[in-house]
Amino acid sequence: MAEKKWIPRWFYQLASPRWCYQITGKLLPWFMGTTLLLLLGGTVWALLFAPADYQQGNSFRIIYLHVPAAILAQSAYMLMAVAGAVGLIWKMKVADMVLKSAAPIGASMAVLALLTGAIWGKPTWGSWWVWDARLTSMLILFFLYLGVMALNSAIENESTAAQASAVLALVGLVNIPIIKYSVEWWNTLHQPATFTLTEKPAMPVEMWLPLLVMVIGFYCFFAVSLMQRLRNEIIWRERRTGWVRELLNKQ
Amino acid sequence: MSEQLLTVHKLFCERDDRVLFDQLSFTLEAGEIVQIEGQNGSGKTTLLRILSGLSRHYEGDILWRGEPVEEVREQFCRDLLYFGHQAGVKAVLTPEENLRWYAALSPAIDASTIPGALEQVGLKGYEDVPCHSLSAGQNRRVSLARLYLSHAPLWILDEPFTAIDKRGVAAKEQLLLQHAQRGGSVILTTHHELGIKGPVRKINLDQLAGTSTWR
Amino acid sequence: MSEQLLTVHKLFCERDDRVLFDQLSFTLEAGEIVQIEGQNGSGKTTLLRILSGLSRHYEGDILWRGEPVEEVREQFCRDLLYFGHQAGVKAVLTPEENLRWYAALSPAIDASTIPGALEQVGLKGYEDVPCHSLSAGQNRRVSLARLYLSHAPLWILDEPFTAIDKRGVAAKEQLLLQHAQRGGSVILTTHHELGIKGPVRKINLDQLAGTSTWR
Amino acid sequence: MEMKTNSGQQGIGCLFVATCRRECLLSFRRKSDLVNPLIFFLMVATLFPLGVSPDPGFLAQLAPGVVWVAALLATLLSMDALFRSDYEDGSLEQLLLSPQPLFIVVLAKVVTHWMMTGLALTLMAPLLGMMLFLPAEGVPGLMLSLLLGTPTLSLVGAIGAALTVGLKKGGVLISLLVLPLYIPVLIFGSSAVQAAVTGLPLGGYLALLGALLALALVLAPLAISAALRISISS
Amino acid sequence: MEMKTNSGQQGIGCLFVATCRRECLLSFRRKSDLVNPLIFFLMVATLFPLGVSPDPGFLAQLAPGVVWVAALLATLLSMDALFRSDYEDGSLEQLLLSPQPLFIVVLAKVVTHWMMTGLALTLMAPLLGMMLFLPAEGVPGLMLSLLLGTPTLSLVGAIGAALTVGLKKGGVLISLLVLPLYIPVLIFGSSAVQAAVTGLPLGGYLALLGALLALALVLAPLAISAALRISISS
Amino acid sequence: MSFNSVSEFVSMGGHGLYVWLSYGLGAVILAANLIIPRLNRDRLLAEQKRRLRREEGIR
Ligand code: HEM
Ligand SMILES: Nc1ncnc2c1ncn2[C@@H]1O[C@H](COP(=O)(O)OP(=O)(O)OP(=O)(O)O)[C@@H](O)[C@H]1O
Ligand SMILES: Nc1ncnc2c1ncn2[C@@H]1O[C@H](COP(=O)(O)OP(=O)(O)OP(=O)(O)O)[C@@H](O)[C@H]1O
Ligand SMILES: [Mg+2]
Ligand SMILES: [Mg+2]
Repeated sequence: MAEKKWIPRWFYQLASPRWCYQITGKLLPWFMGTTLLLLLGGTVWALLFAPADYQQGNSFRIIYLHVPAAILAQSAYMLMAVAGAVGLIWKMKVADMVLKSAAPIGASMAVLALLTGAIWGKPTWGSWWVWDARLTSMLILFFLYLGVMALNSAIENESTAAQASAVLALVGLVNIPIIKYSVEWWNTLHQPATFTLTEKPAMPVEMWLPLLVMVIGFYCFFAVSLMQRLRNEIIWRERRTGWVRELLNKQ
Repeated sequence: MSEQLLTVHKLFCERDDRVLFDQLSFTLEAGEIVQIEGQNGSGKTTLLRILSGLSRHYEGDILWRGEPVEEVREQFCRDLLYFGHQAGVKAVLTPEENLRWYAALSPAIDASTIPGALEQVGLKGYEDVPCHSLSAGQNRRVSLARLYLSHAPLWILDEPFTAIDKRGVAAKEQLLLQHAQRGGSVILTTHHELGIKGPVRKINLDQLAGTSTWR
Repeated sequence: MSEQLLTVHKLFCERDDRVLFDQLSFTLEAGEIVQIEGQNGSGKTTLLRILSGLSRHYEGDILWRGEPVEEVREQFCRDLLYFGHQAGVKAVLTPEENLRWYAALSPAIDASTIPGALEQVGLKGYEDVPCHSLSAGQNRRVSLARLYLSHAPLWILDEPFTAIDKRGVAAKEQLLLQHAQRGGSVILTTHHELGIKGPVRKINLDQLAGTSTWR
Repeated sequence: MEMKTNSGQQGIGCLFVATCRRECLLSFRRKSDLVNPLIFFLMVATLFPLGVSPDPGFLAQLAPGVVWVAALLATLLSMDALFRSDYEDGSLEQLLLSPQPLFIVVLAKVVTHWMMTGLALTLMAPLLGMMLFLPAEGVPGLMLSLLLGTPTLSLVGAIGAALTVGLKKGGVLISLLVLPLYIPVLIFGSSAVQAAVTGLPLGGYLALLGALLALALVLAPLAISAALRISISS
Repeated sequence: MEMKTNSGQQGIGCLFVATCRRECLLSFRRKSDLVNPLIFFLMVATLFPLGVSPDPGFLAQLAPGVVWVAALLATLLSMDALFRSDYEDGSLEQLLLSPQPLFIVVLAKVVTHWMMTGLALTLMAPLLGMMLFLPAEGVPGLMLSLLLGTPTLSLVGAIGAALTVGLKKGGVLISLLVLPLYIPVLIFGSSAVQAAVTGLPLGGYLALLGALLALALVLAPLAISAALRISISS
Repeated sequence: MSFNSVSEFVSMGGHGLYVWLSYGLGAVILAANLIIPRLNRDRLLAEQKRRLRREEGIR
């Protein structure tokens, strides 16, 4: 194998499940702490201190769950697809495991976004569900997650399962912008984005600051959950190697 | 002529929790016939699928004419004839149509030799019968006709004699011997006692397993 | 004891335009082993499917213990063990689950003997592995375990030794012999040379064909 | 030869239970099989608003028909697999050669199939109704009509599956055979829901669906058994 | 060993044609395969008036969506068989071991599949439109959109088929994998028909469908080939 | 602090049901995502230890 000089060292280290297991073991407590801090603080802020919306009243507080969940659901898919590509191209085992671990978290975030959105829709739009662009594309994203998970669980052999779901995740990734735009042209009713790179948020600071806290908290939560699942996956897939045996014996 | 065709170096494979073979190394030279032996479940099919490139679940190196098989995949496929547990015969097509498509897949095969090959395997008169109304053995024979068509030097055959009657087996053994004498080489598995009058090297997988739970 | 179990009288069958057998008559007595011989495509499978009642495309009479088999179908099924080209093994179930369902189908089988039967066919340790991760021969063995479970007097076996290794074949031949000695009888086809130390009657279908185009 | 004969009534009950157990196992072994008809159902319900119009008022009018057509297609789609794998791996031959009555096994297979598709669809129908803006009054009618109608779909579909199992590719042919027989169920079922939505009495439709079910329950197992014997003896 | 090498460009063209010929033969050999997607298409169109409402005005509004949904489901239904029989009888292994480029064979298979389903559906669409009272102005739009959209459906569906071919029962899983990917085609397709009916310009939608097709045509064969290799190596 | 009393906080200006339902669901889903991997880990480790012991026993 020709050594590719331009790829940094940590990339190769990442490829080693053992290194990955150890480093995540060190990072996990820190992330856990940050997550709890941010989420608890953010929730208190959101529920108690953030001002009510002048139109929607207190139902507006749902945004502090809804938007982070929606954002995370999309990011998790992206991560999953990238991991899939890395796994396919460099045959990196850890990437396969990341893909498998990220899917259920992303799917649960999609569910949370859908549920909170539906609950929010009842007081605001008067019905639990409307066929709006954002909602529809979130629903489809959820289906994509389900597809990846179903394929992953339907294939017995682990590395085959990982490769197959990587292909599916990549195909889905190509399709996500297409879905997004098609659905948006088809029908739009939903709020436009709050955070954009080019414009200042339209919300007052007291409103979007807690939102920012929650979003970061959700990302940290994602990291924690992902690392936990990843570590399980590593132990399972490497269960026959010496270092896992040692690890098991030590405990 | 003893050109080294296939070199297998420290091959390792495990399925579920069982090591099927470990440190398996051998070379296949032109003109050789190698029989892979082993009990049911000892990993013969797995080995042949790995050698042919269908399965990637292994560790170790496989070289084709001295080069890693991954890198010369196309040339390797050109030089290979693989015959698996499943015969690859379409039930609604006739024997002739089946072989015709097979000829299109392998550019080296001349389609005009198909009727001759069918006659060789005893299917003359059945050229136009859809394969689902052929017997089990006749279906296998359709696929075995590929042996008569092929110019590939390496034949990998997984239990080619299944369901074939005694006369058919003798003819096929004769063919393998001819192929070896022309400088081709064969890797095969079979539970038959081979009646080939010539040197057949045997590789026994039962002894190669690592921590097998098979008794 | 020479009770007449199965009586076949002037059986005639044709597929497409070929007569497979004509005027085929024989009787099977308790304790007998009959091997149906013939080239590929001579009609062995067809005959066995007719005898077992799966196929109705025949003319002639088949009697079971002296009565037309159509009329005593249920009793006949109770007395029959049929093993076809397809093993009847569900790929997603484990060997044990497969056999358990088979036991439910045949009221005479005692489900508690299943682990023993699996051990007999060399599948101990594989009870919990889904059959799709077993090798070809192991899959056949799952189905062959039925031979160890069954109390049926008549066994109809179509190439039971396909994909089974030599040790397995020897064990199965032993089992057939035992079955015959206990008063059961066996009709089987195989392209193996049978190594049974006992009287095996052979019926050759090649000579029975009418206007065959098979050469 | 010794021969235990613990058959009779008890043996038959055992066989029914054993077959149900096996079919459930087959489905549970690959979890995806279990949820898939549901997801298909959900997706058809998603496609409609996307393809036709997202307007709630319009969709509400469509809803009874769409839910029923989706249930019908979901059943139809899953029908082909009912006997095919048994045919291909030789289990069906063993089944036909069993001394036990064939229709028991067949009935057990159909019942399990129904529990995995029809019953599950019935339980999911309220969610679908919501997605399609079906008025809340329609939901009990929808569920009742599905509960009475889907078993008939499974039973009738199984006849088609049994008839086509010997063919090399029955996947689409089965829909050709079965859809005409499904039409009465579709009509009564969707009418029942429409009646429920508009507040009319729906007892008549439900009675009709029940009668169809009773008829299918009596006749279908026999027809299926006969069809299987014919298919296998080709 | 002697070795003829008449490969290269000409060999590839030969292979494409030979594969198309074989696939056509496979379909024609059992004539039912050929007409089945069409009949399915027809039946979905029949079920709708029965299940929903026979009112012409209402149906006309439904028509674009229903035709498109029917086309989508008909394609989906026939998709699973694309590689399955090749997998089961071992032809797929031979295919993967051929020295010829895999994507040629794959493309040939998909093209033939499309001709048997998508193209046939397109040609039948006017009849369907008539049955659902689609205004005559909508018909050219319907046919054009189907002509541009159905190949994409076949190509994308083939990815799903390739991914699930190694599974014991992929029949329903494939719909789960593929339907989300079908949605843009459905939206653009039915919007194009709706635009045609209302007299709006539909060039934009058709351009989008064309762009999707181009994208699928470039990427899908690669994805399919990769998926096949993965599925077979399990 | 945008609420003056606990009851006001609970009722959320009439939208209490929606808000609390959302936050309840959110808590459940987040907690599940953190706890399930934990439980899986315990199960996995126990299982693998048992396997190791079994294999050692065989040897
Ligand atoms: C099931 C129903 C709903 C779903 C699936 C859903 C989905 C989404 C998605 C995907 C985002 C984008 C997050 C991002 O990437 O920035 C979002 C943001 C948002 N949603 Fe919803 N939504 C739903 C219902 C609602 C309702 C009923 C409201 C309130 C009227 C609402 C208000 C918002 C707001 C204000 C944002 C923030 C926009 C932003 O910052 O990007 N959503 N929603
Ligand atoms: N379904 C069918 N339709 C028409 N003809 C058939 C069918 N099945 C088999 N045949 C014909 O019947 C003949 C006998 O087939 P059969 O399967 O009985 O042979 P066999 O003796 O079992 O051969 P083998 O040793 O290969 O298993 C064959 O020549 C075949 O062409
Ligand atoms: N798909 C699979 N997944 C997991 N394990 C498998 C799979 N296929 C085979 N195995 C295991 O690998 C072992 C070897 O199987 P293989 O098919 O190579 O045996 P074989 O030597 O060809 O046997 P046979 O003589 O029966 O054909 C078997 O014990 C089986 O349990
Ligand atoms: Mg083998
Ligand atoms: Mg035979």
